[in-house]
Amino acid sequence: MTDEQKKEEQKPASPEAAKPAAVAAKPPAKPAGPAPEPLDNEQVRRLRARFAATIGEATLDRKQAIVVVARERLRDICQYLRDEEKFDFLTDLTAVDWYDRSPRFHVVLNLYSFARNERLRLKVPVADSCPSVSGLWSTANWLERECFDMFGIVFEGHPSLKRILLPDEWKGHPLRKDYDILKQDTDWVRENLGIESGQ
Amino acid sequence: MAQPQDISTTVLGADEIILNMGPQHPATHGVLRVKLKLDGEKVIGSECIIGYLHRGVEKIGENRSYPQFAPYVDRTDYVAAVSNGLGYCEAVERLLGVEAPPRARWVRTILTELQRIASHLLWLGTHALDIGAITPVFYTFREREEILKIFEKYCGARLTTHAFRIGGLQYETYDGFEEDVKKFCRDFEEKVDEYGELLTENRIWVERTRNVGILTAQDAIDLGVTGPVLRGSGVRWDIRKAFPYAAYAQFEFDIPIGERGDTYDRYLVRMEEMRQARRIILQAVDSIPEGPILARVGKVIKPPPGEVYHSIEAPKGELGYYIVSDGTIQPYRLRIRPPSFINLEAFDKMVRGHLVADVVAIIGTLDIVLGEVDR
Amino acid sequence: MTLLLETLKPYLLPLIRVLVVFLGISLIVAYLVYAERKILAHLQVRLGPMRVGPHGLLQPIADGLKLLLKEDIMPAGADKGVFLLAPVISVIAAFTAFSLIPFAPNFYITDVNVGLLFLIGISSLGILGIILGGWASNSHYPLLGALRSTAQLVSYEVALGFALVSALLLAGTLSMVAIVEAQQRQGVWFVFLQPVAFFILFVAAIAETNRNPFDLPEAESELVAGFHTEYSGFRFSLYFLAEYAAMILVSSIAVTLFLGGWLRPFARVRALDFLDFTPVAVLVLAAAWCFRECFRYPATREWRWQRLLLLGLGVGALGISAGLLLPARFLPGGGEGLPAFPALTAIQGVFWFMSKVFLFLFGFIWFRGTFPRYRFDQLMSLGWHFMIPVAIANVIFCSLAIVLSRQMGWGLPATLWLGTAATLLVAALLRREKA
Amino acid sequence: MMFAQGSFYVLAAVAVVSALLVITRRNPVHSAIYLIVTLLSVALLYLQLQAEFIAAVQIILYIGGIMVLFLFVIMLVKLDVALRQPPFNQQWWVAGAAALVLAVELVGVIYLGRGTAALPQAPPGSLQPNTELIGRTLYQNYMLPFEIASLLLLVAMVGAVLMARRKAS
Repeated sequence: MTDEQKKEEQKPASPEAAKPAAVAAKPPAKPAGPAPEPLDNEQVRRLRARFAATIGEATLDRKQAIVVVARERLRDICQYLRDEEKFDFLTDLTAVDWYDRSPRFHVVLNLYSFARNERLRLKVPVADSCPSVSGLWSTANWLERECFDMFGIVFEGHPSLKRILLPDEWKGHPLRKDYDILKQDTDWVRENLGIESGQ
Repeated sequence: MAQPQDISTTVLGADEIILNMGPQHPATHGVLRVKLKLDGEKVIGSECIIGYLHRGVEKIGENRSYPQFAPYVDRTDYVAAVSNGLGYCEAVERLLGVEAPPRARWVRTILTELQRIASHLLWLGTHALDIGAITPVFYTFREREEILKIFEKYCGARLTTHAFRIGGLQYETYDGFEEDVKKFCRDFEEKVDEYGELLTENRIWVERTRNVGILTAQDAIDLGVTGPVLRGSGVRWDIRKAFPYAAYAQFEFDIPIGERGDTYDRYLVRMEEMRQARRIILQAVDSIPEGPILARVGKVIKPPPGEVYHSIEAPKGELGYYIVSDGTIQPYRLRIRPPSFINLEAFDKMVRGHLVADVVAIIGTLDIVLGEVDR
Repeated sequence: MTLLLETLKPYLLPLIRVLVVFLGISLIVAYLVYAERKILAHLQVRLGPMRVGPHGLLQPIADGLKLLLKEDIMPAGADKGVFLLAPVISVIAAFTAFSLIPFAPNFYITDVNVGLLFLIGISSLGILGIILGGWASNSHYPLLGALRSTAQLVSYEVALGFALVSALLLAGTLSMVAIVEAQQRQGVWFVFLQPVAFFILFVAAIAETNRNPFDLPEAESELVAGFHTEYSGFRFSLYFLAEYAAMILVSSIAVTLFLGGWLRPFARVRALDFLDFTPVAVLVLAAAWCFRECFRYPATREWRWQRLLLLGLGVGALGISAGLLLPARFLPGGGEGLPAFPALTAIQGVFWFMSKVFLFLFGFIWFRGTFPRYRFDQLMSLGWHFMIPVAIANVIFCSLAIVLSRQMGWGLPATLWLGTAATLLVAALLRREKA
Repeated sequence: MMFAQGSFYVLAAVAVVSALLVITRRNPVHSAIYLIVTLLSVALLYLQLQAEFIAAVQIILYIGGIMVLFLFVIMLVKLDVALRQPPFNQQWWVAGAAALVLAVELVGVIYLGRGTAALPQAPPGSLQPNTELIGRTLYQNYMLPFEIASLLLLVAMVGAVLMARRKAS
């Protein structure tokens, strides 16, 4: 375990920890609004026992279980969850851009278990690359491509990581927070559509 | 079209043809483009090229306030706008920690189930048209029209309805709403049987759909497909039962499933879903409770920080909204889990080894809407 | 001058007939398209063409003009000569074949003693138009369409040929006129003696004309428009013309062989002779409809032309029916040796022939509105594994039946029905094997 | 008679010219089209000889059947390769000379024998229905050779299928 790895593991905790503080600073709009609370059930304990420090904070937000995991062992954790905890269905895979934090992105995996009728959300803090889970769930193939397309997160081990919704030659990743809503790849538009600008 | 010289490179089974279907093709249901690798007429590989209708709906969501964004979701799956609206409104309500009053939930259920029938009718018509039966499409549009008329009377719009508001409904039901819905249900029962008579027992229809595009339950789960496609593969899973929302917990209905996971099973599943939807509507319309239609959500919708994933059983499959709030009036991140997009991913698996004619059958059976695939 | 007239005289009458048939078929094709749109529309709870003329009656003319005026586009990589030639081949093949069809005992262009063989031969030339057009377009969809088309036509021609042979066995001749006369002589239409052959002919005819449920070569949802995807304007309309002419042609063949050609139903039953007046009844009904519609149209200026047209049509129909009822004794010369209503008698053949053809065509259109489309391999398997074996079995059993009835002196119909029963048994076995 | 002779020469010329075009065109589809023209004009010649049955069979089998299959196969072949290859090999002039000699011989024989071997004249008016005649001849007088020929064809067919099968598997 090198220092660098340690640093990575600790990182996920910090933005999560920072969040309640930020809420407290602002006057809440509605006092009775739901707020995240820490989660500590059998499942999380089993996870922690098995993957130790790679499992970060576990919370319950709006009655939905969220576990932060480190990117290093993501694939092992997913394999374990799929095969032994029976979370056999990857509902969704997406990302959130926390542009002022480090690491910058959260890759969010939404798992579902038919056997237990439960959902589990994994959050993986990543800087710019994340291990691919497309070997575990085929559905991750396109979802990871979309994530790459929209956020520029590289999924290591993906069979054919290329853009899916935007044209292959497009520059920029539109769902990043620093990509303005009016922004576009003007060169591409000029070259391929023959117009100056859509706006 | 591909380059002219491609044709001449085809020597008796030695080389394959690359056939480009779409984005302008009569059977790709919009601007789907499929590149097919053919050996004769047999498909040996495929690639879906999508994004022609990408409008950056998720990006727009991050730049609009919560109520402002509601009309946008109507335009993802634009043939099932009511369902989209329900999913979004409930997701935001859950983020806020409020629940719509019972009357609103009942009306939402009725309208959403009507929308399910409308969406399935559109699917049935176009699917049959793709397989060469040109008549059912007119019949199904006739019934769909009745549903759209109810929508129009209720909220003034037919297609992109924006029927619901965060916290409940904006409009009270109009006078005669119940009668209209009941009349539709009364007429619809024999109509759906009529479509069945045209197709279910039709030998050609059965031959064209049986054992075409088989998706085993294992594959279906692996590929993440949802909705009728998943149920057609024999997985009895429906969010209306698994995580009841709106008022579904109050009603009795069955979840039809298929056995073989082929196109014919998916056809039967959707046909039965229409009947079940009618059953739900009839139960709901008889028991609409009195009361307010809008919960107290405040003038400015400003959910506390946190996140929520809420999904509903849209006509196409699991339609999920993953919303991250940072405590402002705009979502920090708004992700739509599009059932069409993920179901379309199964296309390649389903189409391999089949003929070109089956490709259109499989596109049809997936029931995709490009507005939702591309968002 | 008289010499010239004398030399031309033997050619004059056939020429006029050719002209009449050609124009007649073109007109029927145009209105067949109209009928198809109308019938399909009413099957599909809509109205169909309603704008051009009353009830869209002038729509075919508008469509024809539109197609003529459209730009003729040729793909860049197309093989020019072949591309231009292909639709012409199709049209020529489709129209030439009509020269052998006996529309009435007194109205046909020519009668050859191998007429039926020629008919099959000429109509099989039409395939060349399709296959060359598909190839010359230099594009994937037309090529696939042409390939499908060829395989389909060649396969179903076999079944069609065997079905025809079954009818020939009964008629004992290849001449189209003689076949109808044989039915007249035997007093029964061959469809009642050879139902299986008729059924096979019907199915094969649908396949031969690329109609639903066998319309794969131009399956819109799969191959966009099949072999004529790249054709536009006039050249497209040539293909269109050929296709619908082919429909009429196969219907005519079926009618001639199995439905007694120009013969009136129950031609031998004197008690039903009043059926001879059916043409008049049809015309009067049509006139009545015209007048009713004429009065139902709003009496405003913008509908004036429509109402006038309807009125004209109604009056025309009445006039024709009056002409048909013109008794012979009013004719110059007192109508010696003429039937009581010469005009009515003269059109009997054509009337019944065309009525049966339309019945057939209605079947085509009805099928189109009802059935989904077969897949290519299913179509082939149906053709080779079912239709052809059944057709062969039918030929064998029926020739056996004919021989038996000749040798043993059994009644022909009963023996043939026995043969048919044997064929049906074979068919049932084949189906079970498949399932 | 004038008309008949004129049309004979026209048809014969068309047949010969298009036959030449069949072997000189580089594009196999064009060759096939010219072959169809040849076959068609030969069929018309049969018709002129009042051999309707043969004419009809010529059209059905050769044009409607065989040529369609020809085209079918040609479409699947690499055309650009065929276009680049020289249409004749190096011995083409030997073959040409041989053909020329043969033609001269044929013309000579017909010319020399014009007095001794008169060509049979078709009787005026229509013949007996020759379809029936052919049927009688084939199935009564020459039953055995006919059946042997059909057996041979069957063998050829089975052989072809077998060869195709083996290659595929």
